[in-house]
Amino acid sequence: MLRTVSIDSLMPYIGVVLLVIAGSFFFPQVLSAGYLSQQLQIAAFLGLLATGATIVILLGHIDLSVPWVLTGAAILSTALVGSGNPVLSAIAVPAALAFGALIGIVNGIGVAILRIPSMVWTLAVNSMLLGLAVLNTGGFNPRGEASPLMIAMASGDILGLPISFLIWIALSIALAGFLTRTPFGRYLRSIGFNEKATFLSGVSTPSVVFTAFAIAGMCSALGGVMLAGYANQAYQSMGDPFLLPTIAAVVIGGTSILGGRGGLFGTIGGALFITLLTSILSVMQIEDAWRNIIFGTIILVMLLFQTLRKGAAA
Amino acid sequence: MVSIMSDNSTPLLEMRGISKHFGATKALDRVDFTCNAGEVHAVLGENGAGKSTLMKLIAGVLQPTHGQLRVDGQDVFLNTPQTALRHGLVCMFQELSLVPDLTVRENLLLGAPGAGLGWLAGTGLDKAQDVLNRIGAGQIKMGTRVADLTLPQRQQVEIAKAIMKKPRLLILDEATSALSASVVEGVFDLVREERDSGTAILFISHRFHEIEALADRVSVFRNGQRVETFMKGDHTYSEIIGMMVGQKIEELFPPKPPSQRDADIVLDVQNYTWESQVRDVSLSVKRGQIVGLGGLDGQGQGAFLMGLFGLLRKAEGTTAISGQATEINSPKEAKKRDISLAYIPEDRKTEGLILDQSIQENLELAALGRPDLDAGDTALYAGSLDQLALKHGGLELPVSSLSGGNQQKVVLAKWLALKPRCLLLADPTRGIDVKTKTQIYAILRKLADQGTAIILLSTDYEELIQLCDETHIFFDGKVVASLNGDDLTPENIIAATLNVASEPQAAHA
Amino acid sequence: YRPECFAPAPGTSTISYDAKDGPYKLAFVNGFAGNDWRIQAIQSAKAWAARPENADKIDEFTVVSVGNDSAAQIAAIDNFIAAGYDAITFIAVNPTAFEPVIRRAERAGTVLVPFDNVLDTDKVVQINESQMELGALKAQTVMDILGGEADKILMVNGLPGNATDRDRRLGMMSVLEQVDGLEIVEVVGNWDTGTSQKVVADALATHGEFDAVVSQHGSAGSINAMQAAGHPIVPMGVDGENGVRMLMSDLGIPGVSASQAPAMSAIALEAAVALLEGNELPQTVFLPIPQVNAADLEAGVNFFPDLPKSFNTGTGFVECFEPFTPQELLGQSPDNT
Amino acid sequence: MLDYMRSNRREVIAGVVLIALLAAYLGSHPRGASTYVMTIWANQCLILGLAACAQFFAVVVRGIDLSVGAVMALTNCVASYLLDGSAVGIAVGMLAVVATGALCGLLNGMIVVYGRIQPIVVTLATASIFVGIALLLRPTPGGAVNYDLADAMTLDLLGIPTALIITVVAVIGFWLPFRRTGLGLGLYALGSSEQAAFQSGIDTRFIRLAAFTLAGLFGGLAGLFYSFVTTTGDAGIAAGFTLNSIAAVVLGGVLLRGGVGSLIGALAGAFILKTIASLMFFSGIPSLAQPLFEGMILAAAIAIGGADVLRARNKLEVFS
Ligand SMILES: Nc1ncnc2c1ncn2[C@@H]1O[C@H](COP(=O)(O)OP(=O)(O)OP(=O)(O)O)[C@@H](O)[C@H]1O
Ligand SMILES: Nc1ncnc2c1ncn2[C@@H]1O[C@H](COP(=O)(O)OP(=O)(O)OP(=O)(O)O)[C@@H](O)[C@H]1O
Ligand SMILES: [Mg+2]
Ligand SMILES: [Mg+2]
Repeated sequence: MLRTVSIDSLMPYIGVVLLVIAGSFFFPQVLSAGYLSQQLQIAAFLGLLATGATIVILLGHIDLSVPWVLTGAAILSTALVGSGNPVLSAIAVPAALAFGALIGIVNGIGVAILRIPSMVWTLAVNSMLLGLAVLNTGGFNPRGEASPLMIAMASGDILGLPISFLIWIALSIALAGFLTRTPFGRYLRSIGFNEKATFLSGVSTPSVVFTAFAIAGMCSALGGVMLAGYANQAYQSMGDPFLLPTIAAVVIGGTSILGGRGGLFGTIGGALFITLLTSILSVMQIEDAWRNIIFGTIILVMLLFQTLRKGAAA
Repeated sequence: MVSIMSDNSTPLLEMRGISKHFGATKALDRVDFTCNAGEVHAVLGENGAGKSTLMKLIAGVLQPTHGQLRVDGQDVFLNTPQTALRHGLVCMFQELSLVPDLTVRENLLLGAPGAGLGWLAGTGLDKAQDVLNRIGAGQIKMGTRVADLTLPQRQQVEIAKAIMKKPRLLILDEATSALSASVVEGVFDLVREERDSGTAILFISHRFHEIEALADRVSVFRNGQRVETFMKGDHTYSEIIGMMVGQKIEELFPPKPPSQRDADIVLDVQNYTWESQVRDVSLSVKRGQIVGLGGLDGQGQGAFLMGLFGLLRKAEGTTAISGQATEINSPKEAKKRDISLAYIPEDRKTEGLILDQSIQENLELAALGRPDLDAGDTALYAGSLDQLALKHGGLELPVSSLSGGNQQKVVLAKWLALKPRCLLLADPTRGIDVKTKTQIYAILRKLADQGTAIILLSTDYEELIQLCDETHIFFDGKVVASLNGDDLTPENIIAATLNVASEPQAAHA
Repeated sequence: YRPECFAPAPGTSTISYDAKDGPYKLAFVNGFAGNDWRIQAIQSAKAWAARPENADKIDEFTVVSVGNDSAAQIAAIDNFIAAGYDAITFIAVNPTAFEPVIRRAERAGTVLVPFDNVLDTDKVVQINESQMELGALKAQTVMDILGGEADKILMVNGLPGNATDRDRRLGMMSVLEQVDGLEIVEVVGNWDTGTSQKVVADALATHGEFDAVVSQHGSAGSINAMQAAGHPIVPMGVDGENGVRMLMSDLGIPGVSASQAPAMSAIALEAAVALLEGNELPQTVFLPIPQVNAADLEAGVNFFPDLPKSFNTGTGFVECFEPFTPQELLGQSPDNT
Repeated sequence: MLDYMRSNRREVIAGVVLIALLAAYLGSHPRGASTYVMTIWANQCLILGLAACAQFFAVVVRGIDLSVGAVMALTNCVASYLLDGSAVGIAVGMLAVVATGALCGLLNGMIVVYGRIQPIVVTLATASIFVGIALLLRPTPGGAVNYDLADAMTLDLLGIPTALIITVVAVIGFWLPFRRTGLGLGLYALGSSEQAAFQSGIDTRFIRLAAFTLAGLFGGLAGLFYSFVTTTGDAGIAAGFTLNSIAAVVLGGVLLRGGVGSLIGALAGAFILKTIASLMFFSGIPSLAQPLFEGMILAAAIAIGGADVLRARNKLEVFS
């Protein structure tokens, strides 16, 4: 984890602090434990998606299939639980994760074998998943239901800390360890910088790509499961609001969109920042037009800070 | 830009107290340097001596940290290549300035004199064309994508492109590093002509016979400083090397041990064929043997080497490692313990290294995949690094901060960590200075003595003769001559590369 | 043709065309397909077409979804005009983009019937519920329950920039602005359950308790958020999703569940046929708003615990025809067009 | 000819795919290949086509523009104010609309060049800003565009769809000459190898600025034509177009790594994408199955482009 801590990755944390302070001027309650822990809980959903996205972006790719992997996983898990069959409800979460991994592999095949740019291939996969979901809902659609486990994962808390947040952080730490302590992590970054040289060093680059996309898929799926737990239901296109914030969270966290550079520590900050920003803009009842403008501007400012700092360093 | 014959009293280009720092590295340190019209001024120095940096300053690609440049006695500030061009300072860059996805024609037009952002008239193309013809590149079609050209062809285009700009000062930074002897001659004639018409030439090369052939004056650089400047012939070959490396180099090539016939065969390839580029090639390498692959560029030797490393699909023929017939379908398989081949690719910057990562990380990348090795263990590399005397400011620095010679050492060390049974090298000494070369030759020979089998592809026939126990010359995908012992002479090699099999020796190929 | 089905909007004109004899070629041009309401609208339309009394009036019935792109929707409508269809119903992606295509339809003698998201035009018959009224109804109900007195009310809006959202909001405002000293807190739920839950949670955390909540589509999120925050049960005006009504009856939330019914896709077809048969219809039809007061919630009647929560309970309008049974809708296998 | 086909393999493939799809569409259409049908088809194709052109200029310099849709939304809203009234007023209005687009592009370019931030990230942020401004202009859809003008632009001229004429003009009148200018060449050089371009004495900053400005300009044109088709302003149109424009350029054989491809390819890709969608109308595919089919055809079309890597005999070829 520490290896991935850079000044850039600290930027969003500073941003978070500033936001909280600024927000507390308008609403003192922003400083309340209730509000803050709530933000942690909600940030976890975005955070899980961003965690997966970070892995793929480190690889030098991008995954646009997040929204409907998320939705698909949610529909699948709630359907299994809704079936009322104890066995099926027990495997609901694992099944959803498997679904995510599977889609991840499909993404990986297009990218690593057919060499299709991830940006369009994952987009196509996304629209196929949408098609599947529509088709499924159109046919016999079982009564969906979130299992107590899913609800606990999304809304429960341990000593005041939201479980969703704990899951997210635990996963991030685990993955960060995985990225820094295993060859896989090294291969990931190396491919992000220079896939050819990595391949020539005797690395089976396709399998690295598969693994990365599979992990990302599972993260999206987990996000879907927990969102289903949160809303206690699954519904069409519940993932659509998450795509762009996910990417924003990753880059604000200092991960280079070109691949190779960055890490999960920054992404955590990025997800927290984006969540808090949206929340504060929302509770301040700022008109939608201005929310868009402010949101975009703040992101730009953060990024400009990053380059300014580099300029100063160089 | 018409080239005025400036009288020799005021030098065409004058540099005063020039320093260039990259963070900690002092690429150039208070250098004074002048260059007169109508002379070929050779610049010598080992890798990282600062030659290219100096040239990049003249070409306006880099700006000096301190110091002043003068053209015709006038102070100038070359903030961009355009400004340099306006003064007639043209550089033929070492890492070429050709755009891969554009055609040869488009590349020649790019930044050609008078070519602005508007409509491109295509002036000067014919000039470029006859330059190409003269340096034996007539067959290059104007319509081909540069990406589809071989490295030598690109260098030829780059030369044409430079000359097309009617330079007053022409810089050739390792312009000929990949060109075969015959082509080089054509280039030299051209350069001499330019010189005689009053152009100043700055010439960088690591090949002494080229300096010998072309230079009027010579400047030697070491560690970012100009050691000395003198007329060619004022100093002997070994004196110059002494200046370059700051110490004497006794023998460029290590002595060849008598080849032992009975050593067992490590790698044996039979009837290797791929597409139309490699045709029915059979050869084998014994323990402790260094086998050379020669020939003009693109005759199949490069592809053959790739094939051995499992980079070619649908290749025919059989490969046996120490008697074991084996299928090698990927680098991953090739580096497995029971096969343990290593391949040093031709282009270290894009294929051998990950420039943005640290030296350490690059060293580890190959060993990581080997369960029997602990890639993190620095002892794995220490040996070869000492032997190669890697010049670096810390293993955690990006490998890009090394000059090419040192980058090449990293590529070697990275693979030597796997203690490969058979080492495949694709022109490992291109653009590498003498000292580094000797270090590389020494370590290759040592490895051989320790039992490693080595296949060395080289464009430098000195290496094929002095270093290799046996040399196979490729022509049009086939091995047209296999030379060893006394047959291993320049004449035979040149004859074979041009496939004029007049010499009797070539018979038993 | 049942006139009572097509209640005229106040002050609207009437429209009729020369009768054509059937059977007719009908098309339904949907916009975005990826949400439950739209899917159910498609299913309702197909269920309607499948009913025998309608089936024999229909020669062909085609449904397409074109995504959130009015240009694509215009193209689709043009395509069916070109293909000689008699009538085309559609959910307009944009209320003002269809003037030219309406003119082309007139020339070709094709009947257009927009519904749900309708047009700012008086040239064609439009089928919808009064969005103003829908908003007003929710607000009025909660205010009545509160006896007309309230200090602070939470209003969860829909998709910004959408005309329907605008009208519903105005409807709510028309009531709430009458209440003096009332603080209205607005958040944007995007008609999305998850988003609604998030923004309501934030609003509760920062604004404390509310006397009532009025919410557009996605109300389940609002209720979840209030539960999570331990907010006391207060009167609510919510949408008609199955899951919402379940929560309402489980938690005993007072108020009203009123919804835009996907079944109106069938009414639009009904209207199209009526027009083709030469009947005169109001230019703007305001369907009665399917609404259930919390008190009258009854499992299996107006909500269905064994169906998906995202199922929309608005399965029909009694004035027009026997509402569809859920089986009739969900049983619709996707492979009969 | 064969040579041309070999060197422009990608465009050729795209062309063939397009023709096949179009044939299938016209074949399935009860009305067949009539002017009306062709006009409908061409109109919506051209909208995405112009968006794809915008995307192309960003991509060819190794960038990407996630604000294409947003620029369209903004310019569409601007147009809904300016494209009604006197002939002169309308003419000026059209210029203003396109200028707005170009300005957005210039802004993107400046942040990319002087802020040294990755284009994808910059445009992600500016897109949000542009949409915000569009929403300020049109909180809900509205406004009007002069119908006669709209008809003139979206119907046909002597039986030939105006949209197709515009397309041809864009290619022959703009692209083919432009490709032979220093600027045109510079775009490719920059995208293919920035260092080489720089060392060849090209002003890389200017070229990049120009590229993004052109991207914005074509985004503006797309927004303008969208206004002609829908005759109204709507801030909510952004979503669909950005990602589709990327898919379109890739379908058209433009490499996202920059330096390869052409405006013609981008247009072809866009037309392919829209034809796939139109294919659904009379395909007889069950309505709820259509999205899935659409997705699968898209995936297939993309895969065709990628298929030839499987034929690569040298494993290093596929890296780039
Ligand atoms: N852009 C740069 N950033 C950091 N260090 C650099 C840069 N360019 C050159 N150097 C360093 O400056 C020194 C001189 O490099 P230079 O390229 O001039 O050597 P050279 O004489 O050209 O070597 P070669 O003979 O291999 O071409 C080297 O140590 C190199 O690592
Ligand atoms: N931005 C940079 N940062 C760090 N090192 C750099 C940078 N730019 C160039 N270098 C390195 O400094 C050296 C500059 O010397 P040059 O570019 O001449 O390479 P070189 O030693 O000549 O390579 P070769 O031997 O392959 O020709 C190169 O090795 C280059 O990789
Ligand atoms: Mg150099
Ligand atoms: Mg060199």
